[in-house]
This record gives sequence, C-alpha cells and structure tokens, in this order.
Amino acid sequence: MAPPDALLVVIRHAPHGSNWLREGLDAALVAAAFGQPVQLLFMGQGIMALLKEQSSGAPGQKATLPTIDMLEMYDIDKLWVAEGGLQSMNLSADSLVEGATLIADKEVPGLLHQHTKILNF
Amino acid sequence: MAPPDALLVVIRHAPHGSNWLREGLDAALVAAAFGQPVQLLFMGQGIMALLKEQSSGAPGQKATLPTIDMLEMYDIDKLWVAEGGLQSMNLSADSLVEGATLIADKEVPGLLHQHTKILNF
Amino acid sequence: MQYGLLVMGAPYSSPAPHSALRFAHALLSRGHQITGVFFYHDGVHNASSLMAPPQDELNLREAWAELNQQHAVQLDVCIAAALRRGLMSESEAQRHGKQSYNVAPPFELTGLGQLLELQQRADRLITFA
Amino acid sequence: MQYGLLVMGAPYSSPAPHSALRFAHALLSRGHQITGVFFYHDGVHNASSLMAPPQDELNLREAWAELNQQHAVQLDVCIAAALRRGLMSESEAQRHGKQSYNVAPPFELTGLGQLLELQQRADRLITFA
Amino acid sequence: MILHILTKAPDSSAATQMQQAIGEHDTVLLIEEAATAALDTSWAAWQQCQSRIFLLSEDLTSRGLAGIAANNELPTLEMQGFVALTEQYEKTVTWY
Amino acid sequence: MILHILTKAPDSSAATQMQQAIGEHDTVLLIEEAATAALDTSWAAWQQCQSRIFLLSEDLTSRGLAGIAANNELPTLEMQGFVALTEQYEKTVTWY
Repeated sequence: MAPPDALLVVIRHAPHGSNWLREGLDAALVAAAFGQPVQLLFMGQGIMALLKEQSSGAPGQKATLPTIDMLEMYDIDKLWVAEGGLQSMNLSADSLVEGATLIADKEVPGLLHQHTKILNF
Repeated sequence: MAPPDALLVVIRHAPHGSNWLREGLDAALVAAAFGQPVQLLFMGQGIMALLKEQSSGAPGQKATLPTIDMLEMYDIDKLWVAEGGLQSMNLSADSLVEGATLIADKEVPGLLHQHTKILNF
Repeated sequence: MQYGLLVMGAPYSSPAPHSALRFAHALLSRGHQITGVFFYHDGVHNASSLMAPPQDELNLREAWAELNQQHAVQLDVCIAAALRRGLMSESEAQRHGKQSYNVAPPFELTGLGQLLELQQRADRLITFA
Repeated sequence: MQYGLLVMGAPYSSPAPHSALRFAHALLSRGHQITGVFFYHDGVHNASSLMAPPQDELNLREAWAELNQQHAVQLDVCIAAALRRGLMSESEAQRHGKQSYNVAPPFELTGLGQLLELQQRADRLITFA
Repeated sequence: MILHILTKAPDSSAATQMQQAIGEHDTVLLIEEAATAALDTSWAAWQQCQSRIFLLSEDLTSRGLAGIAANNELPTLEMQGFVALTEQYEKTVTWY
Repeated sequence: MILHILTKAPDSSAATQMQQAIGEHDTVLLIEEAATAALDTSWAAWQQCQSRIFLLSEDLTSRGLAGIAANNELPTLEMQGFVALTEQYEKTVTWY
C-alpha cells in the first residue's frame, strides 16, 4: 500500500527520444526532496529507462542511468514495472536495473487508486 | 505519371493536432508558386485534412479547409489518398472534399518513385 | 473549487494550450477559481514575449496574460525547462550575460517545487499535454 | 556530393537535431559538402540565442554556429515557423515593436522558398524530424 | 475513482497505456486527437468503459467528425460537461 | 530507389505508413526511437525488406539495446554507413 498523500509519477517515455523522461524524473526527485512519499510506475517505452546497458547518446545527450541510481538516495525505492509492457517489448526482468519490481497488469489500476496524487509523463 | 522534376508532398498529420499539416501545405503552396509541379499524398491521419465537415478549432486554431481549397488555384490538382488508410479509418470516399483521388495501397511505392523530389510531413 | 492547470505543450505545435485555455474559461464561468497555471516541458513556450503568430491566429501568450489580468491567475514557468529551451527573464538574462530576454511578468520563472505545491493546494490538478 | 539538411525537431525535446549534427560531421569527414541546413517546424528553436542548457548538456545553437564557422555551412530558418514560435531577428523585432530578439547570425530568417531551392541545388536532401 | 483524459488516437501507445490503467469505476474523456475514436466503434475501450466514456464535442466539430459520432450514437460532452466531470472526480490523469 | 529513414517505434503510425511506402528495391534505416525494433524480431518489416534494413549502432548503444540486437543477429550500421547509404540512394524519405 502507498502511504497517505503519496505521489505516483508515471514514466512512459524512453531515454533520448524526448525530454519527457528526464523532466518526469526531475518532478519525482523534487517531490521527494520536499519530503513527499514518491513511487514510480514505468509503462510501455518508459520501461527502457531501467535497462542496465544504456549509455549516453549522441554528443550532449546525457545518460539516464545516473538519475535512476539517484532515486534511492531520495528514498524513492518503489520502481514498479507493468509486466505486460515488459513482455510485449520482449524484455526479460534481468535486463533491468536492480530495484525494479514487476507488477501484474491487472494491479495497475489499483496502484493508481492507492495514490492521492498522480503525475503522468 | 508525374511530370519531370515533380515534388510529392506527403501529408500524414491531422488538422489541429500539431502544425505539421499547415506547414506541410505551406511547403506545397510555395513550391507551386515557384512553378514546380506538385502533387500531394495523404496517408493515415493526414486524410482527415480532406474531411468536408471540418471547421475551425478552439479559439485561434485556424481551419484547414480554406487552404485545401486554395490548392487548385496553385495548380495542385492531384490529391492522392491511400485507400487502405481511408478504410482503416472507416471513412467513405464521399466524406472527402471534391478533387481527392483514391490510390490503391500497392500503388503508393510507385507514386513515390515517380517523383524526383519528396517532402514528408 | 480551486483548480491548478499543468500545461506541457507548446502553442501552435500542440493543441494542449488551446484546450487548457478553453477549459480555464469554462472553469471560471462555472464559478471555480484557478489557483495557478504551471508551464512545464514544451509548455514553457507559452510564456514567450517574442511570439508573433499571423494576425488571424490567437496569440497564446496574450491570452494567458489576459487571464492573469482579469482573474489574477498566477502563471508559473519551470525555470529549468525554460532555460534549456531558450526562455529567460531579464534577471536570468543578466546572469547568463545575454542582452535580450523573452519572459516577463505576468509570467514568473520558478522551480518545480511550485508545481508540487500547486498540486497540494488545489482541489484539482488538470494536465494538458 | 552536396548535401542539404532539413531539421524539424527542437533541441532537448527531440533527438532530431542531435542526429542531424552527428550526421553533418560524418558527411564532412567523408569529404562531402553541406550546401545548407534549413530549420523548419519546431526545428526553428535550434536558432535561439537565449538557449541555456545545463553545462553538461550540449548547447545545440553553439554546435550549429561552430559548423558554420568551420565549414561555412549556411543556416537558414523559416521565418513564418519562427515568428509563430517566438523566434525573431533584430530587424524582425523592430518591425514587431519588440525590445529583444533571439535570432542572430550565423542563423538567417528566410522564406520557405529557400528550402525548395536547397532541395533543387543539393544532390541529397536528408530530413531529421 | 479517476477521470482519464486521452489526447491521442486510439491506436497510439498512450491509448494502450490508458486502457491498462482504467479501473472499474473510472471515467474516460476523449479530447484533441482522441476525437478520432469516433471513427472506430470497434475500439476496445468503448466496451471496456460502456456508459463512462465520452467524446469532447468541440474537438469532434473542428475535425469534421461530429456527424460521424452522431451516426455512431457515441456519447459526447460540451466543455461545461468536461468541467463537471472534473468536479466529480478528485483525481484526473491525462494520457498523451 | 529510395532510402527510408524511420525515427519512431515499430508500432507507431509512422512505421505503418513507411511500410506501405517501401518499394521492392528500397532500403530502410532505423534510427532514434526506431532502434526499439531490435526488440521485435517478428516485426513485419524485417521480413518485408530482408537484407535491405539496418539499425543505427549509436542509437542502439545509447538505449542499451546493442546486446539484444547482436543476440537477435540484426544488421547494424555505424554513422559512416548511414552516410554511405545516402550516397547510394538519390532519394531519402524520413518517417517520423
């Protein structure tokens, strides 16, 4: 169960494609810095933010992994991954960074309902 | 057959969703104004630019139909519509403005090959 | 009720600001208050004072400024998202050694914390993106 | 060969300008020439002199300007797409009664005709969007 | 209970993700590009949400889809109805 | 003959439209978000284009997909190879 007044930040965009991912993670980090309990849900292409093997992109495109690693320092330890999304991308759970937790697709609505606040990126 | 040095402008975006459609049509009009032979191909959501019943959008969002009507004045009289796209949107040919010409999906590659220049919007 | 709006699309490239503006006026006409509008991601372009659309298109910046003047709606722009995309206030311009600037009141550059505070304070937060 | 590049994505919001820039350098290293780069749609934001990304991110405007300085690549920006999105040169700013501006050489505001001419003159036109 | 706002076409990944997230008592509003859902009565969300899914009228009209939505007997809302929905639902999530 | 450049995912409408437009002797290059095609060996375009479809290496690497592309034995090109393709093909169409 999510704590009262918890914020769920939903991440649906992949690294390097746009700034959605980075700006979504920034929102999560700032909320946590303000003392708000924060959980993350990764759906669709957003799951790629958790791939272990990523690196920086074309010149000047920062890598996402250092930010993912930072989440724990901000006490953001729930990184939910929608299982169906993982499967439909033909990704295995062990290609993801440590700390990612699979959640069955049918649990996704419940996760949203548990959280008082939601931001969708 | 397209005349030599003809430009094909491919339109794939719907009215109001973005500025792709408007800026694509602008490119077609400018090319025609420069005396270049121009044809248009509408694919996917771009086909919605030809719907007869459209109007202007939320305040300040201009309607597209006046620009479509202008095409003929610039001698742009080939408005190709990919038939499969029309069908997969459950649209009938008579919901489109006059002057639109259906083209079978399998003719689309040939249309691209006939044109010396292509701009894809 | 108190509403907060989060706008994340750029004028002319996305219909999001148009929808948000129309929604804002509908809110007011139903007697609600707008606590604030927060511009994030490409939405920061709404604040550009250099925006000069053709005369038959709505100037979104002016439409937001009007909403501020008539209904005292606060217009906050995420500073990190703005600087990256070429939007800065006079004081930021000085700090970055630039002669020009393109964000001026009633738009205010502010941190992301303001978005989270808006979400806390308002009864509803509606996102347009 | 002579190459023209058409860039239609904004820095930081789209990977298109990054890809275009990397492609441009690969072109030059293989002995090709770049006739010009045309910025259209959201690509006009590449020209913003007010862009101020974090120091560990590439400043795309400066990267394009460097390409111009080192290889005399012409950088044309569609004026209609630019004005609508809040990008204007000093002379356009005067014409619109603005104190500030955010497009300066080596970027030049120009009409769409320039894109079609680029497509005619170059052996190849490659779009990044 | 959540109000889901979809701004992209029914065949977009935003739509797929929303469909995964819709709870039993949630409501859906289709705006902007999602107005094209009027063309596709076989779209799964029409069944999934039954009487709790609506198209925004103004976005249908501007796109020339109002007649088609009426022919397909699909439920629509005016902007005032959109506001009324947000009054009822404490949480709103926009899918884009 | 045309070089098609896809910048969006294989399940995007851009991809669908490109697949409709590919001629018999055309070639396809997958860049940016299209690098995710490495995950889906059942994507129809892999069959449709056989030896005339490539992934751009740098976009695979940055997304952590290089290992997967290699395991799936998918053909990749460096940026120099991208330039070489544009030398061969007079016409290039980008799908985004």
